[in-house]
Amino acid sequence: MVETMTIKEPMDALVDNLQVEPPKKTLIEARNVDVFYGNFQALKNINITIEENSVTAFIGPSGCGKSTFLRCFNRMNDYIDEFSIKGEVLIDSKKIYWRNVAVEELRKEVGMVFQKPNPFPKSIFDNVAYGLKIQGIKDKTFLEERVVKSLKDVALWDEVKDELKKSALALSGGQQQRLCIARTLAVKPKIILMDEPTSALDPISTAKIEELMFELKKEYTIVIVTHNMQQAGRISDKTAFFYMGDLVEYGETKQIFTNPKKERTQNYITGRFG
Amino acid sequence: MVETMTIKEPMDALVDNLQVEPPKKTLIEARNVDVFYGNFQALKNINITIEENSVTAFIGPSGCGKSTFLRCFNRMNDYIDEFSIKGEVLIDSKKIYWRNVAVEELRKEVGMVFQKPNPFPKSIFDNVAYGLKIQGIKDKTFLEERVVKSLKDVALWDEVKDELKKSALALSGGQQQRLCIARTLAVKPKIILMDEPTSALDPISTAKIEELMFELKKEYTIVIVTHNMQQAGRISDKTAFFYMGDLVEYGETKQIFTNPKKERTQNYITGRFG
Amino acid sequence: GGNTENTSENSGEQKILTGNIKIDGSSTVYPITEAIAEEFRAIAPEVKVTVGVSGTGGGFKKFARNETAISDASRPIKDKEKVACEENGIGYVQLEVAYDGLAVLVNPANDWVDHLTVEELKMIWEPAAQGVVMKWSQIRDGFPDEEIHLFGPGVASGTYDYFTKAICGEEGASRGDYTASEDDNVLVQGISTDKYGLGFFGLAYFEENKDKLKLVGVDGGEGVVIPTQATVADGTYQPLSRPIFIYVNDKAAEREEVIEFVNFYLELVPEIAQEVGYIALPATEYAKQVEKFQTFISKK
Amino acid sequence: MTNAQKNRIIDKSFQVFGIVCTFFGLAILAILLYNIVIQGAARIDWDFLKDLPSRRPQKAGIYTAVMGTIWILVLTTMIAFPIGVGAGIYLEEYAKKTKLASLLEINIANLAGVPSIIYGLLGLEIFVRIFGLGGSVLAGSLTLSLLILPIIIVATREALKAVPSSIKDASMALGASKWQTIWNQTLPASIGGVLTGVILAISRAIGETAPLIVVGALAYVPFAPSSPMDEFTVMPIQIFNWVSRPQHGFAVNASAAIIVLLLITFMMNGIAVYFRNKWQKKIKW
Amino acid sequence: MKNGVQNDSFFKMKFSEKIIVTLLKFAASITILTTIGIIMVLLFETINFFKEVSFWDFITDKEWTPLFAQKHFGILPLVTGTLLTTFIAIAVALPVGLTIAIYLNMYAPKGFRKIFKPLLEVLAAVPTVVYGFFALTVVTPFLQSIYPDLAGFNALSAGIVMGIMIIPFVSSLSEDALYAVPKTLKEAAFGMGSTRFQTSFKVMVPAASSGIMVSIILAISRAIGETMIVAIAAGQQPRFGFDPTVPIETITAYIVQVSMGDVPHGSLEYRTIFAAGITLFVFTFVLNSVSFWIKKRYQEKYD
Ligand SMILES: Nc1ncnc2c1ncn2[C@@H]1O[C@H](COP(=O)(O)OP(=O)(O)OP(=O)(O)O)[C@@H](O)[C@H]1O
Ligand SMILES: Nc1ncnc2c1ncn2[C@@H]1O[C@H](COP(=O)(O)OP(=O)(O)OP(=O)(O)O)[C@@H](O)[C@H]1O
Ligand SMILES: [Mg+2]
Ligand SMILES: [Mg+2]
Repeated sequence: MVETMTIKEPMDALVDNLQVEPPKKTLIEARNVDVFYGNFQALKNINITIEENSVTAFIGPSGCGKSTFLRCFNRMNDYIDEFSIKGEVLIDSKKIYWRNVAVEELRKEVGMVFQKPNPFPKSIFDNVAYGLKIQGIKDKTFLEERVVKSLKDVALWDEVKDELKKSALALSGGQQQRLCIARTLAVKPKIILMDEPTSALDPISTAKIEELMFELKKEYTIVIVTHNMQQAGRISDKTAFFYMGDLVEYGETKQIFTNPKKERTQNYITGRFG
Repeated sequence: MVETMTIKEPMDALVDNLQVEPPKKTLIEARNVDVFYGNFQALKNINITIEENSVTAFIGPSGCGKSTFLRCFNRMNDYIDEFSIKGEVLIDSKKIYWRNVAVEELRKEVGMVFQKPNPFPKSIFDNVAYGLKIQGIKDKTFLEERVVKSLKDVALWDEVKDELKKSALALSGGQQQRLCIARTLAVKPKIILMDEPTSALDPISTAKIEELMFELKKEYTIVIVTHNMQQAGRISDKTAFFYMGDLVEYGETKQIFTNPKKERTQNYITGRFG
Repeated sequence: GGNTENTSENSGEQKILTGNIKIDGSSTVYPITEAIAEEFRAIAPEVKVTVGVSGTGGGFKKFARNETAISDASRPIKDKEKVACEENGIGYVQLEVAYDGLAVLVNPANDWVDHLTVEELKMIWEPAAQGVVMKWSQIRDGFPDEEIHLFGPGVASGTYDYFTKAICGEEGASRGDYTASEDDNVLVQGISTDKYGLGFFGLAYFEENKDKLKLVGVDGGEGVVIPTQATVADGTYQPLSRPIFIYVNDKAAEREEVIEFVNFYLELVPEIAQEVGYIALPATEYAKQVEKFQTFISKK
Repeated sequence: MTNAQKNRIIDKSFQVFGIVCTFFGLAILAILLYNIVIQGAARIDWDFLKDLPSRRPQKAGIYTAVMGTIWILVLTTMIAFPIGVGAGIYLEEYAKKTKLASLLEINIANLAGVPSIIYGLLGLEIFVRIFGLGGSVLAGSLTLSLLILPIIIVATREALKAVPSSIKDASMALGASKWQTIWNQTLPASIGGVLTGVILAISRAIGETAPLIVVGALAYVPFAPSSPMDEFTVMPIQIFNWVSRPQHGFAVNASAAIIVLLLITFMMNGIAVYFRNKWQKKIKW
Repeated sequence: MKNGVQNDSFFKMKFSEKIIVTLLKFAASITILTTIGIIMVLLFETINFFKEVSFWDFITDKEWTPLFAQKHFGILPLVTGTLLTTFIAIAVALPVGLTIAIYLNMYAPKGFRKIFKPLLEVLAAVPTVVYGFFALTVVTPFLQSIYPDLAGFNALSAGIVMGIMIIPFVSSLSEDALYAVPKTLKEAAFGMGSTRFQTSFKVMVPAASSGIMVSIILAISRAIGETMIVAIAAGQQPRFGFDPTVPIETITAYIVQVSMGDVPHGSLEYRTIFAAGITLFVFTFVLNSVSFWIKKRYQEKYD
């Protein structure tokens, strides 16, 4: 790994000098990824590169493997029995499925927001501070700052500011999901994976989250699974369309939505509902 | 209750004779409904009437009480600690919060689909047949027919027809939710309550479900909670907008979306995404 | 008596005895040893005497491993146990401390039995009786034609061994189809609720349950004898009274507090034995035991 | 309609049956306690609690037995709780789901069925003889710990299993290590079930007689243990001993001692129940 | 600077994590050591036992009289005695315990559960000596009033009382398992118009099956290992057969009787308890293996 780095850095510097706007760096890369659950092949030979500071949307019908693929980026599939992966996934040019990779470190870099809201049975404050606390950070003012900031980012602050000690489980579904996003933001990861993060949110919160993504994009790289075509269209730079375990098409969102190359993509997009 | 019925029926007959297209019968009625969770008032003096064979949408920001209200129609709140209700809810002119009401009977009449998919840890077939089996129906061919029909209605049949014996828990989130809808349809209730039923579905399945609702409307009455304005606009006849426990506005969907009377409704609708 | 009293007084004044005395063994002997230990507390409060109830077998096992100073035993030491002691270089002395009378009992509603001969008892209890002698009428003419229900201590107990030896002539030779219990109170319960019951166990349990049970006299060939404190003590109640013992480890017997304790034991036991339901040996017997112990320690 | 009525009737009948069963259990408990209390309650006084054993029922007390029981219970809990929960965590969260793991699982259930006296024989060989602890409180506690470990392990595993994976996922995704996830999420969420196991385990340990006698607990000890290496007696031994004595006064003493023993159990269980309620209230999925 | 700190704590964490896992592993391995210990303790004497007694006799002879002058070493009577009392106990504890668990979880008011669950757990805490005398002095006379031919010592009342004692194992652990079933499942069932009864048996119990099975296995194990109740109330007559109305003896009762009795240690008579103990061990092992297998089959079907 050290070798790749030493080779790479001078080249980046070179590029910086030559071009005014450097091409974005590749942050995530999948090479010939096959995923199996036991005998069932959930993903078939997927190749993809995702650039830094972009929003990439995964779309496709239910059961096509979007979540499965997303979870390969932070190795959340590790805990599923019968799961097995072939091929390579690289984050920041590091092979994350190498034996020596510290998964915990990886996951601090690659945050995740889930489909179903899953707050901890703790107070609101403790939920957001959790990621920091487990890193050993104890500085109260620092924690508080981060918690407040994260809650504001997800437009939850006004609703909960007086009851940070309240159990997160007493929040409504929508509030819970926003809390979960705040929790992920608090540790400032490089990449944020989102598995249908707004499917349980009301339009106003959804709008805020979407706005937030535009902000986050400046610093973070976002990969989002969504069933909402409009959402994909609005927020993503690139879109990947999956179907039955295949990556059917991957490209600029505009192109995918206006001029898809494959017929299957076309069919899916046009059969769309918001 | 018997009295009301005997008075009512001749009147209905009268109306039938006088008018070519009779005004739709009121099926659900809420009178001055207040709901509390402990000291917190989740619903404030709600009055509403919902007609037979219509689709009614509840919209409003997260935490405004939509789910709470919906659950008053089949008394699903009964199992929540600290829940208390004032006022009256009538279904088919019967006060459902009366002491003598058989909740189970009520719930066979008033089916429900939940926000989070919640299939039983049983086979796909047994999930759909569940409602019929508990009614004591044992006729195999009848059960099979119903199961197949219901699965087809929710566009799940093609995906699962070869593995009806498989555990429902092995399905993906989207598939699970469609299964839950199928399960509810199988018992042919009068009213179907849906709490964001499509929030976990992909567009194609969502479209199918929405189509299905048009079909179902002919026979059933549907009340749906949704965060998706377009969905509300497309499928519902009437829309109710809730805000912080108040029913702010209730009326024809067209009117609510094009010409809301209240400013709050206006603000919510125009801030729409989705 | 006066002599020993003096000794204990002297030692109390001159120097305070300290140390530990570990005792373990039979639960039958336990009440006596417990009582002695309790009294010993008054004269030697700094000596920690502890008493366990591992059973005679378990007690000897520990005794042979030099884990205890004194072992309570409801039967004499057996060959296997002697060998174990020898292997570990443990010498010991056996001291008889009291008699345990075995009483034969029936239900108070039983109006046909007042005594049984040893032959009759043997007829009832011998191995050959199993499945054969099932009715009272088989034992003696005139007894009712009803099933007989037998009760007795568990086969692993010293009491059972003694009874079978005394009645059937061989340890462990008895029928198996009787109701056994380690706890004599359970047997009391059994016989007192069963009109056709018959059983045997320690005399003390009869003394405490006189209203619930009827004592049966035993004819050992020299006439019917009812077991009482007197008939057991003077040896006329035969063959159903057995001695119980303590064994003293020779290394422990070098320790002053142990010597003191054993002397105290032998001095006090006549009184204590009766108090807890056993029967004291004749005074001459005790004198013999004291002497035996004295020679044992002076040999060292 | 008839079917629905039938269902309602079944439902109601089962409710009645449920009440009957619950009260059946409670009634038996009441009868047990009634008999004991009637016989023994009057015997309990300060002297009974602070007196040493004696051959005279009226003078006999349970001081050393109570102290021995408390020592044993506290030590046993201190040993078995962390080991049992730790083993449960390891087996549920870390161990690979292999054939060996299933064998281990069977083995643990199996250990729960090994009669306590065999644990006594094991403790005698290992702790008393090989470790050279003698008939001490520590040897007794270690033996009882082995005896109740299976109960705690099994209960812990079941409790851990019940924690939704979404919670674990969330924690892992935030970069928490496996242990951090267990310590901060899984374990707190499952503590209710763990404590049920502990309650049942302690209840089991507190009444044991035979294994302790084999290990070397004594019947007559005129002093309370002051260190884990001291000799000891426990209340069940005292009770068992009294129950088998001929004098009626001892039966009364036994009842009184049983009352005290139950009170100690209540106190220990009460602490566990308190924590169980406290934790379970907070968690609703 | 900040990076350095984080790296530091990272290494510290990794290291402590390793220690923790090692400790946990050690804790788990104690169960293996215990098993090995038990087998060693039992096996040593058992081998000596089988030097003197034929194994064939041991498993086929229908009489068990090692302490009598006429010695027979057939373990079968003790096995049937153990099976019989255990079966009776489970026949009592399973329906009652499971009903209580369901009642407390699905029917009873909230406060009720909180009070009565711990109260029932007291049943498991009553010293078994007390149960023994309860069986002997209360239950047996009561049963005799219904069925006069019942012997004063019998497997029936010992089994019933043992069943009562293990009720909390079933009721508490099963209730915990039911409590852990996600609320959404319960709601789904209610939403379909199920009665509480239907919800309980068609949804909750299957969903909690793993926990319930475990509670039953623990209860059975407890019943098999129970000593005092059977020793006091079931009589001590090894008897081949399954008649619950007559005195029997279980393996445990036999072991405790001999090991606390006056039999010399190291003798053949004494060694019988090790042979009996290992029989029980094998016996429970088979039983547990079977139930584990059933449980696994059942689980695989659904998740
Ligand atoms: N743990 C698992 N074990 C076995 N099969 C699984 C598992 N998880 C998912 N699958 C299967 O893998 C396929 C892909 O699942 P995945 O959850 O990735 O789909 P998805 O595209 O995210 O669907 P949805 O939009 O419904 O969330 C599905 O057919 C599913 O049944
Ligand atoms: N079980 C409960 N106990 C206490 N408060 C509750 C409970 N359930 C809901 N609430 C509160 O009642 C209010 C209304 O909740 P409800 O779930 O009805 O909102 P909603 O409109 O359905 O929101 P969402 O769109 O997020 O599902 C919220 O403030 C919520 O915090
Ligand atoms: Mg998915
Ligand atoms: Mg809601």
